[in-house]
Amino acid sequence: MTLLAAAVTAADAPSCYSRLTNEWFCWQYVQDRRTELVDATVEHLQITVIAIVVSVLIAFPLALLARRIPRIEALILGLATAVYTIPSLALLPLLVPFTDLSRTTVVIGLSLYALTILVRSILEGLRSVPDEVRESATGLGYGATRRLFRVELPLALPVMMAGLRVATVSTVALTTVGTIVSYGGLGNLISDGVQTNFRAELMTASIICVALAVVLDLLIVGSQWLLTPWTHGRSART
Amino acid sequence: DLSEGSDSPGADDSSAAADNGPVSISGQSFPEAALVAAMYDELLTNAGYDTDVKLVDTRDAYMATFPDSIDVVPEYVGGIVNFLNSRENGAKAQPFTAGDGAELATQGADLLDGAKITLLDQSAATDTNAFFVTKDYSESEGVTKLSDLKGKSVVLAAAPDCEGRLDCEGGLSDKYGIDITKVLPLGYASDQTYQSVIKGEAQLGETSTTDGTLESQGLVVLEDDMQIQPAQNLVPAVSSAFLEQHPDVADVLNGLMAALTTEDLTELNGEVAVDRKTPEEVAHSYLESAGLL
Amino acid sequence: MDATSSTGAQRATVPMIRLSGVGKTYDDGTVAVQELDLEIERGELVCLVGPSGCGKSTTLKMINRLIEPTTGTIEIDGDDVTHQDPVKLRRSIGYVIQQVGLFPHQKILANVMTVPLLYGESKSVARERARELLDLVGLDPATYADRYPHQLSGGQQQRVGVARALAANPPVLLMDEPFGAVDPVVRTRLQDEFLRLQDEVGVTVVFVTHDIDEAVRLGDRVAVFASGGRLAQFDTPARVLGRPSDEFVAEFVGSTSGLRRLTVTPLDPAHIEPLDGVRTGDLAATVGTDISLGEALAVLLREDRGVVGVRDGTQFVGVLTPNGVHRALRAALAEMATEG
Amino acid sequence: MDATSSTGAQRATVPMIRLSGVGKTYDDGTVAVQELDLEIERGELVCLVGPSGCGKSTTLKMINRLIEPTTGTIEIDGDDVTHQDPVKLRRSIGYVIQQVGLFPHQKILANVMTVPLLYGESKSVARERARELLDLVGLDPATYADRYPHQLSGGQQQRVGVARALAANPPVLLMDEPFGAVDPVVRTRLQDEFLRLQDEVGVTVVFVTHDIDEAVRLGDRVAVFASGGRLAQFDTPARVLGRPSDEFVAEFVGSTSGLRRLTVTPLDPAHIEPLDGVRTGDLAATVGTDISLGEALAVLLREDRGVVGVRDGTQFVGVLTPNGVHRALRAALAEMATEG
Amino acid sequence: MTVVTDAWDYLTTASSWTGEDGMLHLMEQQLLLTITALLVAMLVGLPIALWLGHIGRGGLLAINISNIGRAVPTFALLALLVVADWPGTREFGPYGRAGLATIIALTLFALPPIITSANVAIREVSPAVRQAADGMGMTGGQKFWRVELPLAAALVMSGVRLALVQVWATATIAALVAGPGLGRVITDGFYRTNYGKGIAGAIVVAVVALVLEALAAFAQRRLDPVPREPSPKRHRGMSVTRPMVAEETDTVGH
Ligand SMILES: Nc1ncnc2c1ncn2[C@@H]1O[C@H](COP(=O)(O)OP(=O)(O)OP(=O)(O)O)[C@@H](O)[C@H]1O
Ligand SMILES: Nc1ncnc2c1ncn2[C@@H]1O[C@H](COP(=O)(O)OP(=O)(O)OP(=O)(O)O)[C@@H](O)[C@H]1O
Ligand SMILES: [Mg+2]
Ligand SMILES: [Mg+2]
Repeated sequence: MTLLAAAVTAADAPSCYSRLTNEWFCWQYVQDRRTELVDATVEHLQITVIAIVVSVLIAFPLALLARRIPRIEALILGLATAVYTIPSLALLPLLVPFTDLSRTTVVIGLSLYALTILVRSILEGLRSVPDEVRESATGLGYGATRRLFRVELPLALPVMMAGLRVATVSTVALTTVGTIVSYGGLGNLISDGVQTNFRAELMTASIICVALAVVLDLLIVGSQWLLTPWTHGRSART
Repeated sequence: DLSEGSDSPGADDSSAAADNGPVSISGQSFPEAALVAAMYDELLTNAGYDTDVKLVDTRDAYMATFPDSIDVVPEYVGGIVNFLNSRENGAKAQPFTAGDGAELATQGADLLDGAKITLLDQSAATDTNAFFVTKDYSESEGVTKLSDLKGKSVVLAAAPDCEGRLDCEGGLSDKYGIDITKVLPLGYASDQTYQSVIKGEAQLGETSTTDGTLESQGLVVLEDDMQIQPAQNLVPAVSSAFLEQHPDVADVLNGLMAALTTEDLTELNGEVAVDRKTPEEVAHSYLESAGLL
Repeated sequence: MDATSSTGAQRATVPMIRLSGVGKTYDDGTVAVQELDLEIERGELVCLVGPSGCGKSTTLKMINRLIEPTTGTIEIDGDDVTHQDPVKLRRSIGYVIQQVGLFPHQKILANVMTVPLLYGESKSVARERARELLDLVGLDPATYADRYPHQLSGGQQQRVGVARALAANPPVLLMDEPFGAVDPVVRTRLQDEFLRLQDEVGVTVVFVTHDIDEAVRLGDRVAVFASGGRLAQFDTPARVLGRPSDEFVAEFVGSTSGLRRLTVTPLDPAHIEPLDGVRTGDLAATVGTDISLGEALAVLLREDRGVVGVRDGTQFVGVLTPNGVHRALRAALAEMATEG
Repeated sequence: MDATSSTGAQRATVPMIRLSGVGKTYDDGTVAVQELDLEIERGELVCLVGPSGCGKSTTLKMINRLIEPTTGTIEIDGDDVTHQDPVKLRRSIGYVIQQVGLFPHQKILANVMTVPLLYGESKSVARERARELLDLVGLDPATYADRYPHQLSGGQQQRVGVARALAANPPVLLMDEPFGAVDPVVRTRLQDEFLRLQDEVGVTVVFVTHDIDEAVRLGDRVAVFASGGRLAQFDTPARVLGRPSDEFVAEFVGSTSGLRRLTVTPLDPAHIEPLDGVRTGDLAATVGTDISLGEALAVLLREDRGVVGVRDGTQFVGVLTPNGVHRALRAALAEMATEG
Repeated sequence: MTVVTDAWDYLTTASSWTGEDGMLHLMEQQLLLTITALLVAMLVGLPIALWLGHIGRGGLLAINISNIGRAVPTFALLALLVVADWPGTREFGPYGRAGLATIIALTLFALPPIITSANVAIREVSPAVRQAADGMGMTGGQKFWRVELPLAAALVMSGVRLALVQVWATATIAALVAGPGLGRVITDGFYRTNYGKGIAGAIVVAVVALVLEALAAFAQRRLDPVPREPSPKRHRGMSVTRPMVAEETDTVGH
């Protein structure tokens, strides 16, 4: 039935997304390809979220290591920057022989990219902990680990979360390059849109991409608000 | 209505057939490859396989794991053989240029064996490189075949890998004696390539012989009268190991290969490219009308 | 058991804190403390005073090993601190930091509960203790327990810092300018409260301040540091004021040290005149026998009657007149002269 | 010409700074200052004291319009400041900020030169002036001119702040706890220098401090603020100490205000005893006639002779003994009594 | 691992570097592209961000908007611009094919870090210093030029530095629309099964990025008007954010 209906409309007048009209914004497209769009969005979201989580899990020990051994801080930051500058066009194909055409490949690539931002912001967050607070914690008899988890990390949260926001938003955009190995979420649509001059597809996928970023950003801001109750309502004072 | 719509029309039937286990299909993501991959997908699903399709931008991407974790790829005979050739013998290796599909397959047999890849039956349908100019150019310059361009200076819009290749820039320069001043790497049969020629930035563009949109864009294909294109018959490339375990795959896909013609392909491409039907839709209606389901 | 009892036996003789030949040179060559010897008895309150940058904070932090001395040894209760686990050591030493250093992410009650919880106290015990301590430092738990540090004024924050340091009932308390950010009225009250508290708890206190008045008021003994971490004088407040050991101390305790001396000279019964002829109703103000000459003089000067009653408990013991003060002053002078 | 001369005529009668009914309520509803009336005469040094958060800084900043009052008017030299361009206004008012606020990216000399340069002085003139001022606040230009602020101690930074504010020779100077971070010795010296300076330059000063001692020592008059920005008393130091207007002021000036009063009571010739029989060689110490009773007493108490010489210029005029101090105290008491 | 030796061969062959399509020329093109995009982003972003920081309002909004803009994949944006009627693929001076489109896409990509750090930098100038400037009668302009900007310079520069490295690395996408730059080497390599060449291209891009990073770090240090001993508190990294917690806790109680 659907097929037939689609065929009929196609015969009557070209839909707003046919190559003949090729409009940028086309609701018909969204309706006809709803499943495809939903699937791509879900995949996009999954890849982004997993990549960020993995990256955070790696960034933490790295940042802590860099802090404990100042001499390797520059090394770790330098490496992270170097990784960032490897074009994804080169990085992903290089990973394929090891990890196949798989979600894992994309996740690894994206995690590496996010690492640069995350390691730096975790370090900066920890540095932003006021010295006197750190000193008083030590003076009260906090061991290093307990001090880290009870005092320093909570206080570093605002700065770390700012880094997480940047990393997340960038990763949403970067996930699209996963199309190189067929796991690009919305990137698959964007790439197809570019190749076949499919304006509605290109535009719609890009818009969803931005919307996804906004939603994730808001979620992070929201959870930061919940996690840092002590910062509420303190900005007015001078 | 989703399941009987675009997604996987054969899903309903698969429960009836035997459960043959998983098969992973990969291929390039340009429309024609996607279309053929969709046909494979539906046929194999219908035959009781649990399919998984991964479309990627470049051949390199899937060749990195084919035939290890990829089982079936919709290929072009010249494409796969020459790819294996340059991978095995280096980027500067002399490519195969035979114009006949069977001959090419024979020439590449060692490479295919070495790579543990088996080619099934070749289809009559073929999709080779073709070169086009605008109608205006063709008329004003009196050009209808490539040899008419001998000695002329042109800019070529083509795939990124065109430069130096015998079936592309290399052949055009050396065999046809065309003075190619510049190659714009804008893609194979891509919109950018068309636009570039239409706007006059390039005079000559690379496309595929099965692209049905040329005429409507005011473009004409020039005849390859000196035969620089190797045969590019559609052919299923299958992992030899997989084929050993699942010999029935050959029957399923060979049926399709026997049915497909270049005209079919051109028309179906048009449906995807112009009407923007999804490859799955187009594949399904073709398979039905061809009685393959 | 053995170890404990031998420590018990030592208790009487071993000072609570002993610094011997302690010195600290920072990496950049700054000599913060030089060859410092200091013995602090059990239950004593010692004030370290001196100009800014003279090494007071450095000395304090060496005691709880926030800074490692470059030379010398520091013993607490007879044990060399360098042989102790710093984290354990610090748990037995309360520490009030110069910049307050409350945990901004914890509410006031949680801040004070921190140390008992570190010790493994149960939450409910810790909470009870924290409430008590907030009360003790004059912050009503009902009002303040659930606030965050930034919702308190500077002075209130400092009091929370003191409460937090006391929460573990530590035998030793290190305080680095704990009342610095507080205005004089509140500071006086805090000092009073703190003296009472220290009396009650019997804790040994090392108290850093740059305010000589505060040092004189609080300290059982006062250590005056000169720039470069030299210990210029270590003596009772009266002697530091009355007999500065050198020019530097004399200048530091200031030109008005005579007046300060009044604040540490107790009211002597010898200077009180009998009550004869004076009716208690005539006395607008009375003072106790336990106040200092300075305070008595202050009351006297404020009163327009020229006479103030002196009471021991509820019993009037006499009156103080300007003449009495005069005699007291002379006596103080005479005492100094014999000391000299 | 006309305008100038009419201003000139007013000079004698118009106070330098007049606040009438000034109030400030912050956006969040905090009432920082209430209905404040204050008149400050030309060349006067007025100290604002009060507990933390009572609105002292707010008042100060309203004078140079860093904060706009919500009610009332402020006049400087008879002109309503709200009708003036704030930038111009501020150039005629020196301002020493509570948090020092030196420009961290400029060297000390450049910091002090900032204001003259803003006025369009030439670089060489500005540099000369800046060097003079650094000298004046006790920082040797040779040592400090080329340092950055972070290379100075807190107290030194504050002094640079004072120098910077004075650089433009402003007729009015607002100072917000300018000596807060300085240790007592240096503070006393700075206060002395500043008093001399102010005497010399004749600038009108509004000086915020939370230290009543400092206020009493420096101020021609002292304005005591209560919490919530209420002006509790505005009077001479002697009267603020001697006749606190209410309970709050009494508590704030403290229980030892009698002693403070000594510091503001001049040495009266009436209390000096004749030189008879005393040989000047016997006098270990001498004091001038211009010192306060308190200072004289301090010297007296420190000396073990029980007698101190008094000199007017180079001429000995007598000796001060504890008896004399006694008489002086009585006189002070008597004076208070008649005032009351 | 023949790719490694291939890459090494490619890098050590003189002809890879010289000529119209040699890496030197491509590098030059990409540098031109990067620097132009960066300059345009600075011209557009800095005034807005600094001004909003100066007046102390709207900064957060600007940061958030520009940040969300980052979610548009640069490649998609470039494709959109190239496909559109304007700027399309037209040649643009020395920038070559689709130069304008590429510059626009890269500029938009460079904006967020520049805007964020410039705005934060100005807002972070200590209120005490700001008040001192007001108090001595500086005009808004004088305060900005003499106090706020010099103090913010280092952090502003750190945003520019981050943008520089990111734009440089991203500029390789110009190859996808037949634009200039080293991206060409990479796509060439990977599209022609010449991994060695592709990797060589990637290595050159990464090395130049590190050199640029080092240069920018040097410039950043030079711009910091307050010379100080290296302390871990200072900002050295490619930071987008800046600790603001410490400052906030300091202000309590006034
Ligand atoms: N980490 C350090 N590196 C180098 N010098 C230091 C360091 N910490 C402190 N100093 C220097 O050591 C000296 C003593 O410092 P300390 O903090 O002990 O002084 P303080 O007496 O507590 O002064 P304040 O009254 O200002 O708190 C000072 O000259 C100071 O500049
Ligand atoms: N921007 C503001 N918004 C709201 N309330 C404010 C603001 N600035 C100051 N206050 C409040 O106004 C009151 C007066 O503040 P002000 O800074 O004038 O006090 P102060 O007398 O100078 O105190 P301190 O001795 O601590 O400097 C305080 O209660 C303070 O919390
Ligand atoms: Mg200290
Ligand atoms: Mg103030």
